[in-house]
Amino acid sequence: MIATLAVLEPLFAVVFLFASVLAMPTFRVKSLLRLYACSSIALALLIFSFAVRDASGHLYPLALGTLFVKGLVIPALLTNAIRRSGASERLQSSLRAAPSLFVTVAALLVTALLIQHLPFAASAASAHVLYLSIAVAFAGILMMVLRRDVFSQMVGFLFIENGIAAFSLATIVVIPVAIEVGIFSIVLLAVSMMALLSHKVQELYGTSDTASLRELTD
Amino acid sequence: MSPLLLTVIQAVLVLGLAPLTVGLVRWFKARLQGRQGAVPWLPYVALATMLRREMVISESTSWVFRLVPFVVCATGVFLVLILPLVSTGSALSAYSHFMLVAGVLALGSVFLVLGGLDSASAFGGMGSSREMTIASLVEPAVFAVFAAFAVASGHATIDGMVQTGGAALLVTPALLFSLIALVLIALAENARYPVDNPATHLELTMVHEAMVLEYSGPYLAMVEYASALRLTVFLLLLANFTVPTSFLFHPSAWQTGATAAVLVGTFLKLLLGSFLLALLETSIVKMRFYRMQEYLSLAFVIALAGLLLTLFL
Amino acid sequence: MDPAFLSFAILASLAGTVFAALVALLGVRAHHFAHILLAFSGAVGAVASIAFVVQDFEVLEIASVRLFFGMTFALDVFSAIFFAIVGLVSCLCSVYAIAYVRQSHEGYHIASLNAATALFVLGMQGVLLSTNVLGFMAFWELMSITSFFLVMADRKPASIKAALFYFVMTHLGAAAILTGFFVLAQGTILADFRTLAFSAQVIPAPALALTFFLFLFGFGSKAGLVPFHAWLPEAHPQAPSHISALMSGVMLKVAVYGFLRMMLFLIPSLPATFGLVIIGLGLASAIFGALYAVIERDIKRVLAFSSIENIGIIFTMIGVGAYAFANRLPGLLVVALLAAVFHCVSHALFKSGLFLAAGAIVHATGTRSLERMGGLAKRMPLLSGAFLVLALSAAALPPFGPFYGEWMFLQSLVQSLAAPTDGAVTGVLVLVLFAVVLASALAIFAMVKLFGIATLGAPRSEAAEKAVEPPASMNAPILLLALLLAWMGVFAPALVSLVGGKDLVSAANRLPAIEIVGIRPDASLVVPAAVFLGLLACLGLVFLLRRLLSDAKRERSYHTWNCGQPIDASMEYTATAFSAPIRFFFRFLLRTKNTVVAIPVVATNPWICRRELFLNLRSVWMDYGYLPIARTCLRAASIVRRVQSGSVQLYVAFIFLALLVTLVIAL
Amino acid sequence: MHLTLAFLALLATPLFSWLPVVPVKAVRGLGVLAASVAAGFVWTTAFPVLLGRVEMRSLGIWFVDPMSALVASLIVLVYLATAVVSVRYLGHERHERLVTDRQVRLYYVMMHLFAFAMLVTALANHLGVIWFGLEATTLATTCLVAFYAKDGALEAAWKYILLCSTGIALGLVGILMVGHAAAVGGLQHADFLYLDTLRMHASSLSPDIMRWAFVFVFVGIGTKVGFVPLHTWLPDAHSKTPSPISAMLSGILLNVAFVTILRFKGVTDLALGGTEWTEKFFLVFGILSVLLPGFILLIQRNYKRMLAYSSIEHMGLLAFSVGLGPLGLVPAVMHMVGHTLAKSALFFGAGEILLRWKTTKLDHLPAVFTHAPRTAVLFLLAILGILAMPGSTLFASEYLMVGYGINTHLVSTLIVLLGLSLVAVGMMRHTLALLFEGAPAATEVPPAVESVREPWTLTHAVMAGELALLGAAGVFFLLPSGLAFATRVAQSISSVAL
Repeated sequence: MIATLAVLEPLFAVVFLFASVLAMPTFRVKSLLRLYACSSIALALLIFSFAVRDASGHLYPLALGTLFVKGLVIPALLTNAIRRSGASERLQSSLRAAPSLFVTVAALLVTALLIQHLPFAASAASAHVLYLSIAVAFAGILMMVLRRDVFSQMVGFLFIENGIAAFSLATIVVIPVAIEVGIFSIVLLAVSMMALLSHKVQELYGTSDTASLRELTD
Repeated sequence: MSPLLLTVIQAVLVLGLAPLTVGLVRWFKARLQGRQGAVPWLPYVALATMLRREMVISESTSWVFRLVPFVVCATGVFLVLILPLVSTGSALSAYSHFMLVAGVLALGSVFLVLGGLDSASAFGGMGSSREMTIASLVEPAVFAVFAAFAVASGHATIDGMVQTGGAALLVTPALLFSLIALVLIALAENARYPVDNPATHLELTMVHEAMVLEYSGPYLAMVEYASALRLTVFLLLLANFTVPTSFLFHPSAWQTGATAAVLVGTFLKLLLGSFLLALLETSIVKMRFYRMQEYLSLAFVIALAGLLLTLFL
Repeated sequence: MDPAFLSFAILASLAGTVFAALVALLGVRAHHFAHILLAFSGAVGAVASIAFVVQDFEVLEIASVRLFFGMTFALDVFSAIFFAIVGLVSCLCSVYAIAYVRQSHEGYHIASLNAATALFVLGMQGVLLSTNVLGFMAFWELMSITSFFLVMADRKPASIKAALFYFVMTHLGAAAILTGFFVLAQGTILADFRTLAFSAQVIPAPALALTFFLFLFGFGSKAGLVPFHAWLPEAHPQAPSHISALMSGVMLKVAVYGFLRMMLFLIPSLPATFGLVIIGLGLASAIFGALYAVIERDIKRVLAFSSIENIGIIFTMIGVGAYAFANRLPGLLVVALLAAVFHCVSHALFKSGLFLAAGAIVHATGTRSLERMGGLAKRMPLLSGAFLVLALSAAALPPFGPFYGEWMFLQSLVQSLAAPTDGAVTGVLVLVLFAVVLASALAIFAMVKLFGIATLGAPRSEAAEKAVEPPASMNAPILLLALLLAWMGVFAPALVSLVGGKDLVSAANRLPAIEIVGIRPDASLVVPAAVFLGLLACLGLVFLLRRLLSDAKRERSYHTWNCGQPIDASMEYTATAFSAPIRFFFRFLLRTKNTVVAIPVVATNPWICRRELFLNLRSVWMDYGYLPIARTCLRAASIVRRVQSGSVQLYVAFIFLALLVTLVIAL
Repeated sequence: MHLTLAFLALLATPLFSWLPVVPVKAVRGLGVLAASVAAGFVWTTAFPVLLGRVEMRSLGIWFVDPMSALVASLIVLVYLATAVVSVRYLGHERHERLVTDRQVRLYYVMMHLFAFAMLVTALANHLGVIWFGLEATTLATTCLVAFYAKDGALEAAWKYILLCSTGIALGLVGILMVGHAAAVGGLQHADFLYLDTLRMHASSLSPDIMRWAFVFVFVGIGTKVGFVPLHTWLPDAHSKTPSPISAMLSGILLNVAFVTILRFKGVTDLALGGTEWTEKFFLVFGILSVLLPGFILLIQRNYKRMLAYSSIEHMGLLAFSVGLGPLGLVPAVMHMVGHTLAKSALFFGAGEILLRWKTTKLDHLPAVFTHAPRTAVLFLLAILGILAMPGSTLFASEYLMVGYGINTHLVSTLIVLLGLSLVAVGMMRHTLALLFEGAPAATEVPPAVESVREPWTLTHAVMAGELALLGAAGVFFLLPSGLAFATRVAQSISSVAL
């Protein structure tokens, strides 16, 4: 079982990365959330394979938690929030599909360059997971900067969260469980709060485009 | 001859001769212009009649109007007492510091201006504004002249300057510039020809006359007498600065007992001064008031030249 | 009086001021008591400091307070003179304020006004007494902020704008002084002036130059030196009159005290060029101040500009002192600084008197513009008499005190012209001589215009017509100040010795005509008392002669001669007309633009038309100095505000850009 | 023991105030009760440590040293003041039917959670718990920012949660890096992220990783503090929340985040063996944070946004003072105390003005002084306090700051002084316009409200209390004992002996 997992681990890593890369050019809400779900699932499996590899007991609940919360609960929560508020399926972005894809790829290259400078690249448990985490986080950032609607900002933030979870996996493999649960619950609460607010913005302003959210200037 | 006696003689002599100087100037001007002209001692008669005439005071004037003639006259008398006109080394000669003299002159002009303003008429206002402009813009030139003399003679009092002044003129020719500047200043201060026309009542040209327009009776007499005093003081001062000490008429000769000579000398200086003034007044025309800036800066530049030359030669 | 009693008196004066501030807060009922208390404490302070100076103790330890890290308040001869000015003027101003504030219809909030006045006086007294940096700065800020609130006491938009302008300048000035202190202290944060003096000896030349310019800006902006003066003619006229008297008369002197304290006691000898800088600024202030005082038409702005002119003369004297010290002319240094302090005292007296008189006139006529005054001498003989004496002293004319201040300075200048120094020094002294003389000549013009247009001739408005003599409690301080100036005229040498020139005043109570060099002073010894009596004697003589020679007592009152055309007040010369020649002669400096609008009376006939002259007295410094700076700040602000554009994407980009830039730079 | 009791009280009250059985009036009373109970407990634990009688007390994951004691007591003080002012503020709003009962309950629940989160962050010893606390404060305050759910409040809340969560996520990355450095450095698994153990074993942490970690933490948590390039959420959030809450936000939340960064600075300095490297950050961001608000305040016609920008400027001053050198911590401590007191008083005053005229724009306000003299005078005194006039704590702190600054970084201190002058001019200009110059087009309040003399409300009492404290602290810090107190607090957080 371990051997198969050892083989599958790079597969999970690749799925985890490409889910976020592909998310950039998709402008339909449902497919965006589906991509997010599979990237979280890939992350969960990755954690599971790490748990098996290092046989550190407390990673298993973490993998399960990620799978359940980030894989299922959050996408469900977001889809019903979007459906209830009646937001349009089509999401706006300041870049069309192809250019945003190229930008993301460029970002990946930059991260590859950045890795050499990282002081602790060598000592990380697995160098490739480190690269993964920073790449996904970077993609999340780009999504927040380039997209012009409320929901994709949130999804961008979620991708950053995934990246950081992977990063914690790469650096300190083990965090006391209580703290881990606390961080997890806070992230969940933050996302639900964002969903609620996006729903209210959609209701009050009628559109989910952030252009309407521009009056607060000096 | 005790210094106190010198001061008394000087006071009596100059106070007495003041109206005569004005008379002489008018007489010489008439003669030069081919007119017969009034007798030189006519001002005495005029002052006497004015003193007895009834005074007409405008309702809009205040107590300042009544105070002005007394202060203007007082400043004239004060100058006569402290300046070395007839003789140097008199009792009060220590107070003839050039800044004090300039200050008292300015005080006299200021009060005359206030008198002009109090009469609440456009003539008084115009005269006062012009007189004040001239009086204040002439100050730098006055300082330059007396600074030059002070540096040349080593004395800050005009009495000291006069004592060494005559000889100094020959030693430092630069003082000639200061002397010319002093002449220009005297013309400006006494409202004589290029600056102001003393004989006219045309509002555009009169400066001094406009201020005294509202005065009548004894007050007018006092103001007229004060301007006569100021003219005499300036003429005698100019003469003392130019006459070289070796000549008999120089006031310092008084100590050598040549009393008669000095008295005659003073009268001759007045005669010569008023003749030269009349000659000047008949030969040139009055300058437009708004060109006064050039006249006053000319006076200042000449005085400054005098000072710088004495300093650096 | 032994030192313990004197220090107790000074402490009592401070405590009285604080108590007056507290009492004033009780409300309108406590108005009289607060002012009487303030007057009393001011008087006690003045008397104690004069007694201290007369007995010429070295230093008087007042109190050492654990606050401000164990700070001592001390009084030495130098600060005692200024403490006396503060005490005297604040005493007179609070007596004046008793009637003035109640009757003024400006709608003051009386309780806060009185409290702020008391705190303002406390701030000034504190600055003079404190000998350590933190105490000096604390009281300096207290003085600035209370005077800021006093300028906007009537809460009108104009006074708020002026107060804000004043706030900007004082805030920058205070920052400059604080920085100057710290650069001088070289490390010790809580130094007192003695340690500052020692550490100043060793600091490098560029740091010394920086401190000098910081102090020059800090104290210069508070005193109203030219490039930093633009706030003064805006702020002083807006304040209530007794406050502008305090500000002009005394606060400017506290700034001069600060500057002198730095120049004399802290900064070691400076090269000659620094003296030239002070002279340059001083002369510019004197001439520009006098020029604007001549052409201004608002009575309090004339006085504000005349303050700038006098401050310019004081700074010129200090500059000449510094320049003389650098060029080894010890005699000129001593007399110049002496003349500066003497002029501070005389300016404090006549300027506060003039502002109080102006306040009374504005209160009576309801307007500040000279164009609508006139005829007040007839209606207010007492006030106009004192006003005349004050105006003549402000013009530095002979019989009164201030003349002798200027006399000492110019006399020493002329004497040192002959000194065998190199050409440049003589050139500078000649330039200073004539610039100061021109400034004081223009000052004479301004003061004559002020007195003449305000009080003489026919009243130009109904309010001036119905003006009536102000109440005795407002007149008394002004009359007292006029008497003081006359006293100064007679006992000038006593004041000179009081001010510190004890060895200079020769035995026979003559004015110091010390032998600087070159010109022998013997013949130029002047006894002011004799001059005063001489003038009075001549006046008496003339009065006697007039009585003797003219028996005509008959007088007939009639209207002014009008060559047939009935004249009224509108035909009288106004302030603008009176100053027209000077405005014309100095137009290249003043840049005043007057536009004449001609409206034809009858449409068909273009020749007969009603002309209106619009004269705007734009201040050169404001147009080319202050407004451009303000505009650039606002333009920068409008550029910077675009950072808050409202788009979330931009904000997120900001965070990551900041992260990336810090990563790149830091690692 | 007291701490756990304080936390229990802070957790229990939200539950009670949410239950419908408790009437709304009681909720407000309950709020004040809870605040005072929590204050009592925290102060009993904090004061002995503050006054130096007890050395540091580490109770498991809580850690009470002088600095955290000072911050905790400031938190609880502002929390108590806000609870009292909220009674008046919400009472008035409820009376005018502006808020529903449900909103009042939500307000109180979130306020207690907000205070609880801040206390956790201030007193926590474990980095994960600190991160948890910071994120909890963001979430609690988001509901409060979106309290009025209309005209911009929603936009402000949405931007607030988005930007702050992203920022704190970066902070988490930094924390993980520190954990990694600890792991590499050979610490036991159990106490990777405990601050005191990290300080003890700092030498074994590899400098390179700690540098990266510090950059991430500085920029991440710096977003919460509001340093300039990261400040964009602050003016919107602080001007849209109900005023008592923005008093807590501006007054104390920014300080809590700043102290968290100071803790990291301590650890990093020990790891790097010198303080210069970290001080460069504080210096650069400090100067930026003083200059930008300086310019914007010149043209800021909304008085609540003006106060928000003034908070950014004061955080910049704090950073600049820390950036001057180890000695710079002493004025920073004084400045923190002064700013908390003055800024919360100002926001309470702004609340009073908002209650009466319902607008924050200067162009629609009549002259406040004529209609509400009490609020105007207290607001003016608070403005003078914040502009460091003599007598306020900020005068003492800015005096010392400039003193250190001149000798170490002359040019940057001059720039900061110019920035301060800009701020002083901008704020004074708009305060005077607010208080004395009524805008011509001012929407007049109905005469009924106009004629009645302004009553002395709870807010005025709280403001007066805070100004008195400000003055007292101002005098205290000028005394030698005050300076010693500030040095002791600064020593506890500094890595170098002061």
